[in-house]
Amino acid sequence: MLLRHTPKEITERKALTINPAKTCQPVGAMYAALGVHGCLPHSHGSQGCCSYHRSVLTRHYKDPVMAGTSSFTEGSSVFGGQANLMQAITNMFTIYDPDIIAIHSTCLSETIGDDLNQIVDKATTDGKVPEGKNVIFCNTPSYVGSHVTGFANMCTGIVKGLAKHTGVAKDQVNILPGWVEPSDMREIKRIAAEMAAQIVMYPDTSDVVDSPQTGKFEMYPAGGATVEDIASSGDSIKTLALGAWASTDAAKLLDSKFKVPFEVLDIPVGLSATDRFVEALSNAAKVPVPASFVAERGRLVDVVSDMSQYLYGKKVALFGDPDQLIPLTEFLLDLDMVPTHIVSGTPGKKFTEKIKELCAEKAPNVNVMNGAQADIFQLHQWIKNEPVDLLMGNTYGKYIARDEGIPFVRYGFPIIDRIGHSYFPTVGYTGGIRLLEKMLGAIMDKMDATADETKVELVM
Amino acid sequence: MLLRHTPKEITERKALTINPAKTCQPVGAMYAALGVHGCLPHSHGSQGCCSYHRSVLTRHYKDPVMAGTSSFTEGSSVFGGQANLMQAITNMFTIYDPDIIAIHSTCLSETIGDDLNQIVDKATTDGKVPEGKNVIFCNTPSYVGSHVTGFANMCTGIVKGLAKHTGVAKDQVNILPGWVEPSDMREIKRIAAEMAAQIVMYPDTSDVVDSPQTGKFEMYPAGGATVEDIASSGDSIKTLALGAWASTDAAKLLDSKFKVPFEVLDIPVGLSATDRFVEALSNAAKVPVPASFVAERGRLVDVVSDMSQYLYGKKVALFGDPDQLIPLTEFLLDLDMVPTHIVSGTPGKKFTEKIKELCAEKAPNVNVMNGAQADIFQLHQWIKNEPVDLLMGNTYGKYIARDEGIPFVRYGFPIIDRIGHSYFPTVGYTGGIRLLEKMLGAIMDKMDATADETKVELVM
Amino acid sequence: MSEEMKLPDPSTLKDEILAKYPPKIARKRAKSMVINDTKLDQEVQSNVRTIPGIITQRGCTYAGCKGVVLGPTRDIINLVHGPIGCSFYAWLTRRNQTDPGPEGPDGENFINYCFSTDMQDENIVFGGEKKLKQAIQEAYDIFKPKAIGVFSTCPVGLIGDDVHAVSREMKEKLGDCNVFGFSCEGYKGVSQSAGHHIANNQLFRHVVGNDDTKPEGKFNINLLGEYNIGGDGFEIDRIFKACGIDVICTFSGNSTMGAFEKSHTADLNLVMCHRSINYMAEMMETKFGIPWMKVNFIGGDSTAKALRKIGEYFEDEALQAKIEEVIAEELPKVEARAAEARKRTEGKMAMLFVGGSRAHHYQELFKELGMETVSAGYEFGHRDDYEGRKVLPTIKVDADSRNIEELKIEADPERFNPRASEIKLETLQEKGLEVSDYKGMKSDMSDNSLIVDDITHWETEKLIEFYKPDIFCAGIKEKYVVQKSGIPLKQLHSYDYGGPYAGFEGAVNFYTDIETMLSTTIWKKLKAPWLATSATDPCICAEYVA
Amino acid sequence: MSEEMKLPDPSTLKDEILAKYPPKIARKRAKSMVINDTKLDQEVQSNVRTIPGIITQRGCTYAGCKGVVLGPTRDIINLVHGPIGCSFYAWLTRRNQTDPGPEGPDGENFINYCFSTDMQDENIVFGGEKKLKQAIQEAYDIFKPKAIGVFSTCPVGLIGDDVHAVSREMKEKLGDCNVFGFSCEGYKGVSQSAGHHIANNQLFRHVVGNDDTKPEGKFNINLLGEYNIGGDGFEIDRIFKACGIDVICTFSGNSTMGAFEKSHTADLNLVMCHRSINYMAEMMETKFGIPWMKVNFIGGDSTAKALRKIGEYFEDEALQAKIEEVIAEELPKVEARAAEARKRTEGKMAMLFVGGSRAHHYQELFKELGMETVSAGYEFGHRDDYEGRKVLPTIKVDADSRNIEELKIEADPERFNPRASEIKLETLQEKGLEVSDYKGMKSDMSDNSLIVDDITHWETEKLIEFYKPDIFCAGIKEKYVVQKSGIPLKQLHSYDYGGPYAGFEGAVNFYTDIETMLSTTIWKKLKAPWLATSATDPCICAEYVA
Repeated sequence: MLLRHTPKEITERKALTINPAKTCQPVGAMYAALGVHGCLPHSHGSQGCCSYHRSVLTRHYKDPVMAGTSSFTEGSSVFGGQANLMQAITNMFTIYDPDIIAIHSTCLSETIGDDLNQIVDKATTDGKVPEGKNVIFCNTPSYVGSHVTGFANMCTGIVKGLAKHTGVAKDQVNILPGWVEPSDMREIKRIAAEMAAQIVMYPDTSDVVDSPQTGKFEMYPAGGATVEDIASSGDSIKTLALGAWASTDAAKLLDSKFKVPFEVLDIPVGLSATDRFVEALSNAAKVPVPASFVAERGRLVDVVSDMSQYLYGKKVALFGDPDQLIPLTEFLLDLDMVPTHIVSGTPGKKFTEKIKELCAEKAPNVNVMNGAQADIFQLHQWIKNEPVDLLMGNTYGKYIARDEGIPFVRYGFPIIDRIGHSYFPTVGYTGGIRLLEKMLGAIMDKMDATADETKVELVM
Repeated sequence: MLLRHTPKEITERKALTINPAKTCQPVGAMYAALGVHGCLPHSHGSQGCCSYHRSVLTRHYKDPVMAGTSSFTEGSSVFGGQANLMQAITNMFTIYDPDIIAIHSTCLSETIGDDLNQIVDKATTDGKVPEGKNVIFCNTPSYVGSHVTGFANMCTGIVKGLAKHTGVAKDQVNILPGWVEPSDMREIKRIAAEMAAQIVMYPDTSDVVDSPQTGKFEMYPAGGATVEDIASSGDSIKTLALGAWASTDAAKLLDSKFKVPFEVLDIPVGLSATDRFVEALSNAAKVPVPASFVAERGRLVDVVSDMSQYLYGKKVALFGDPDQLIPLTEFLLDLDMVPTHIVSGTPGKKFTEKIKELCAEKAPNVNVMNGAQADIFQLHQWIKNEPVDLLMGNTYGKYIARDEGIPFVRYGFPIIDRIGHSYFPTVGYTGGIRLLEKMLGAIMDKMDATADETKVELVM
Repeated sequence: MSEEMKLPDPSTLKDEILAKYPPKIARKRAKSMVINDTKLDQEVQSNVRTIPGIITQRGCTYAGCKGVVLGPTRDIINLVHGPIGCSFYAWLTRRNQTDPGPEGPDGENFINYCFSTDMQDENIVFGGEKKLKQAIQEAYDIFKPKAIGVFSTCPVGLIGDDVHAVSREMKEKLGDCNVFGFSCEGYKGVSQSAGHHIANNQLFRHVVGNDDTKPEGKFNINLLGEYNIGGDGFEIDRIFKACGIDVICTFSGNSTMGAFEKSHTADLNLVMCHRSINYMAEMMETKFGIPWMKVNFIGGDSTAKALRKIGEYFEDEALQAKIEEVIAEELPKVEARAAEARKRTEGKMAMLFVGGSRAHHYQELFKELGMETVSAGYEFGHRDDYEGRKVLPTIKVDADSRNIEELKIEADPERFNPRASEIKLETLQEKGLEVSDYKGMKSDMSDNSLIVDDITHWETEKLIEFYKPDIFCAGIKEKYVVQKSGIPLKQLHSYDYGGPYAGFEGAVNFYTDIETMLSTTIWKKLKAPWLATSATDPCICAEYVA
Repeated sequence: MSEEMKLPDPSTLKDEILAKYPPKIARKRAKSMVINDTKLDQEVQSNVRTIPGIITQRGCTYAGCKGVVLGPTRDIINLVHGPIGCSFYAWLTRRNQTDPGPEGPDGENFINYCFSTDMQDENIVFGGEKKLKQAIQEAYDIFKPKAIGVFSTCPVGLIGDDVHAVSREMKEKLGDCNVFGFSCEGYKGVSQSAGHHIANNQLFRHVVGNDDTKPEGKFNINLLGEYNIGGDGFEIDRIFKACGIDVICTFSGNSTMGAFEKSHTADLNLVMCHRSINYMAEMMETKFGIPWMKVNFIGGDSTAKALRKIGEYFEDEALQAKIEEVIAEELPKVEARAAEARKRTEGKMAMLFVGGSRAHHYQELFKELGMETVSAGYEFGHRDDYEGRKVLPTIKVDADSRNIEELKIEADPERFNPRASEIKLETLQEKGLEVSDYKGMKSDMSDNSLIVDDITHWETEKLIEFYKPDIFCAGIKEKYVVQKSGIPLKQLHSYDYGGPYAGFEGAVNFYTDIETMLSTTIWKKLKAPWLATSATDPCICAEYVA
């Protein structure tokens, strides 16, 4: 057993996190910053943070992830990181010529109290920011929230630093997609285009972290929301904020600063959440839902109805981020599967409330936990006490899956031992079919592999 | 062992086929006919043929497959099936109101010598074909060729029955997609649309056998090439015939009948075949290749270069249809994998020649066989003698995969124990990524499951 | 629909259906659509030719012979003589489970294999006997099977290949392999049914009675017409074993050549699927004196009833006590599950169009779920399957049936041994046991229910429109057609890859599966929500062309 | 490039690189980029602060301490005191393989687990010691480990949590668990290197010497600076075993607390990664009298050489004969594989920018493949790693290094026991054995090769542009950056999930993997074919906006 020391008996923990279901803020901020065209993320802290964040994002995307660091030393930690950051800004603009530098803080710079606002102001005043270039920033103390919080904070930082208001309303809808894959962002754009809905979406990491291999490295790949687009978002008619954890704050800021009203929606994972997204976009952009969407939706519904027998009543354990887990749980319930154990390391009271509300009728005994000590160790113990038919989560889930012989679908962040997530969306109706294909495949692969010879089936 | 009686020792067989890698013509004709809008396929023979063909297509697509049968009795077999067919035509137009009836023959009607041409003529003369309706047909003797032949014959039947020539050239390219999935046909249309290439494609089973679940059964779903489009193909500037086995004859007929020149290409599976298709379409339609295709292609190339270490040198056994196996073999070679055993039940000398030519440099010892007795039993024996790292083929491959512990990717027809093939293309650059995802997933799943605990890896 | 509730009169439905047909077709179809009146002897036209072009569920004679009857036998090589398709399509598609059991994992099992002579045009032109012989030889050389069955497909009959002569020759040549043929060309008869008959004949002629070894058990039976789909036969075997009843041979679920050969040593034949196997029961009675009795192991109560019938037949108190013990042990669990499931199934409507027995048997299970069967019919049944064997004498033998060989069976001069006296059998019959009898489906159906034989697609659509049933039972070809109409379809050939549904555990499985299907959320979400909102809202509902 | 061929002079490249930098940066970077002249003693500026914003490969002190040195030990709970990220990122990402071996599948192995105090803002404000204590207690209660290591992360140092005091307290409280802390905050030092030093110190202080049990073997060694990435250590262990050499402890691949505790009983320390572990070698020499010797098991010849050195050290004929026997058995196979691979690798160019030893060691393997290393540098090396330990006295201790504790070690009054006389060691040194010495990378590199310490992304781009190397060796952050330029990159931290690369079998693996990378077809197909055709063709090449 790979996790041979995990006991079935559950004891309460108050201080020790084992096998976390989250990581820290800055990596989320770095990922969000990559969704702006020509942007070089910058980690204001020790080198290790930047190195770790670049590594995990690289492993997840198998693509270059460029970022600078303030390279704190013990000296900077005592005297503050202003000098380091000023030097970093100069060096990055000089050497790497980004359009934008997007700075996020770390637990180190937060603990010593570096004031990013003031430092960036000073850099601008001191002429360290070339004409037409931008430096944006956000605070991402690692000891608050999770990687999702960091993503949300950088989204807010983007709004704060780049969104503008001309007073002339633009007939477009802002979409804050939340922390989803580049494939998902591409799919959201396709959906909007198919609806002829004018949108501005940011962050947008498509064509950035799924960049083509052409034999030429591009420091700033073709993708990412442009400064112009982001600027115009202050003039939009509405903001659709996908994912309460990732996108609410930025949407609120667009509202408070520019009076762009907003609606917070689930990330469109699965049937019902996609239905709501499509309707919301139709309403917000004042465009009809095209007939083709009846067909797209109908294909998902078709697969669900055809495959229901393999899904009905199957128990599922999930871990990941709230914005994903909520619509995914709803999707599982639409499939008549039974969400059984759900864990998210990301805090936020609303999470367990929402999950319990969703599961009230069909899975009232769901185990759900989030925040501190809501970790995969806990999930594994729950599974030992009540086994499941399917496990969904990031790559770390495979240790549990192997030990317990559970079919496993990789979903979430990070996925560092398979490919596909960056190329094939799980949002939208087609994304729902992909999720179904994966879930069914995992369940049926186990059946095929373990069935008694007498019971091996040709057809399914 | 599920196939416990398959001996390692290979003895030559001249008469017995065991576990075939093909089926008979009519099912291909039925599938092709479904790719015409408003068309009701009709099987001129015993009820069993129609029932079997509908069943296997239904299992493969998990969607309605409607077709009529001439319901031969012993009497019809003695006196000929004309009366049955005449009655069937009347009944089908009366009861089911198709725009088109597409008749294919069977070994039964072929053996007794029913002349479809004459019967259809008579039906028309006798006024059994309502105004504005069409009856098309083709001969599909089950004892010649394979299901692929039947598909090709119905393609020719479509041209013969529906293509017209007005004398006014149309600035469009015909695409005969070959026997591919509805997802693939959809993808070919997307590629053409993205290139702004005007095309007419048939058959086109997208939106027919992947039809939406809306609570309302449609006897004739939204998809399928329309009679008008097919008619116009006689005025096109060029025909791109994808898949030599499936599409050459129809293309030739368009040439000989209407002087539409043609080019036979591989089905665009994998990098090189897609490159050729994109270039050929660009040339034929006189449109540039859009920049977006550099990115699409580059994403496939990127995955290949990133994942090469897991693929290089891996031995693969394949079975299926020539039109698929040829570009797939080329793709495997592009991936530095080693096509090791290749079997197709479909006859045609060019197949082994082409495979050997492709493999000459990198896999000179490839075992390849097609036609009679080229069956999965043979493939399995080869595998017992030279094991492989991956098996690709239709659902029947899973018996070998389980017995021998080989990672298995479902590819081809029929796939009756999994979903996905009708929704996610394997053609084009993105289809290449899907194939890679599947192959890597299968190989890595085995690694994850069977690695010594000491060697289980988090990252891959 | 509660039991008291009357079914609606489907006369208008029938009229509407027929109105669409050309007059001649309408006249013919009218006779196959019967509005049930249990007080009347109504004729249900069946086992007649399918009308060309009407879109039928039916398959062919080959399918009935090779696919249904011989398919489940594990230690015979079923070699299909014909073009590749016939063998290909019958390859593993019927879920006949088999368990080499005592023979262990290396026991003979050819079910996962597909054998064909893959006839090519030259074989059609010049004849295929030579190739067939060679194929038999190759099969023998590689696999050394005990038996090889040769199945004729359409062109074989036409070109005149004599599979029987070839089989005889090869049997002689090989010496230790029982080679025999089936003239089961697809065009014979009007449905799979002819194939069952042909299979019965050849099994009886070439196999049954080949081994006179006396059985060791006390209560020796054969189970006829049970094909072990989804493990049905395993469950019934489990129950028999619990009761102390020995099964000599099942025709043909999980069967072996050895069991067929000894089957004439049994004391009683139990017939499950009357349609497919009654020939065998009759022939065994005539030749060996084994009585047969119709039973049904589909449904908890039916299973109990069938067991009690066996007990009554053997008139053995210990056996009867044991049977009661088993029933007492098993039935309450079944009933409890039914009671639980009924919360969701009670009053729902079912339709069954399938097979030659299942459309009847499965009504039992629906009854146990409190569900009403509003319409049903067979795919390849005969009048006796609807109306009971009492109508057998009145059935006219048409050209299609006349072509199917009827074996002339006489009592075996040495081995005929009547297992029960005439009087005993009559007594049993009086007690209500269906000895040598089958009462058919019709009498078990409600008044006003609609019986439709060999239903067409058009009729299916109209029935769904009229009844809006909660569940529809048919096969794979119908599954997605019906489901696209928003009605869940239960496959009763393959069980949708579930099962077993026979016996006690099977009933529990079925209850649960039906309960599941009726509770599946997606059926409530078929419509895109934006289509459900007001059409006057300019933002939605409008058709938009990209 | 054949060995006789001169490398191009990269002066213009260096100038171009520096020209882009602000003057102050240019001056500083110039000192870290040295065009090698083997005849000269050139200073390679290293172990200095990374310039903010230059995009570095480097990580932090915590990574060096927890990730590198302590990570591979299976039976200690490594508890990271800090916000969640630090522990999360170091969770299973270094491929330290471990085999509970004799302890069987249930042997202690916490490597697959990740432990953290997951500090929250209130812990930052009010201090985290209480939470840390509680976490230690919880870890102990659940897992009952022999040892718990506590690692400080950046904020811990700043808020003043005393992990050492907490560890002492908890060690006392728990009684049977060795709890000790590491002040390895990420901001300390200038790279991972400081973390190695801190890890060495605390292991030496709290673990080494705790168990005086005498070893049973004859030739007892420790292997220092081998981390069992991809199973390197397993392969080296295999070779040692074949030679009859006993490994008391490896620092720290596949290690256990028990092995560390006994490591002072060895007779010789062999140092693989000089950078990360030389502190331990020196401290053990000073305190216990164990001499150390630099060895390299990367490369077939190097492995043979390393074994012979051990033989020479022990001066035992039987051992030397056994070693020769092993080499004779293994080396020819390695050489044969190299010869075969050279057909595709000969004359190709490599670059290595990685680690503190690997950039040096792996040049051996490339040499064996006939490949030239045109440029190389360390990520966190010191001058001695480039120039040899001879420069140690001349290295100025700057502020960053001064902050890293230097343990004051003295000979152990009871256990100090010089394993070899001064004279013997000198003799060995004269024979060319690197006893207590390391000559560094520079002297093994060709003239005109370019040495770059702590290479920046900009420099990487320019180097690739200038040299167009055939293979580039670095880490995961660099992998896809370099590959996007069309140059395959071999990860020398994780081996791209291959390996082992050490020892004889490792060399074979490496040859094959490099041969594979250089033969991979896709590198020839990077360009879309339509871009390769004439731009004047109107049908292709034109940019088209959809």
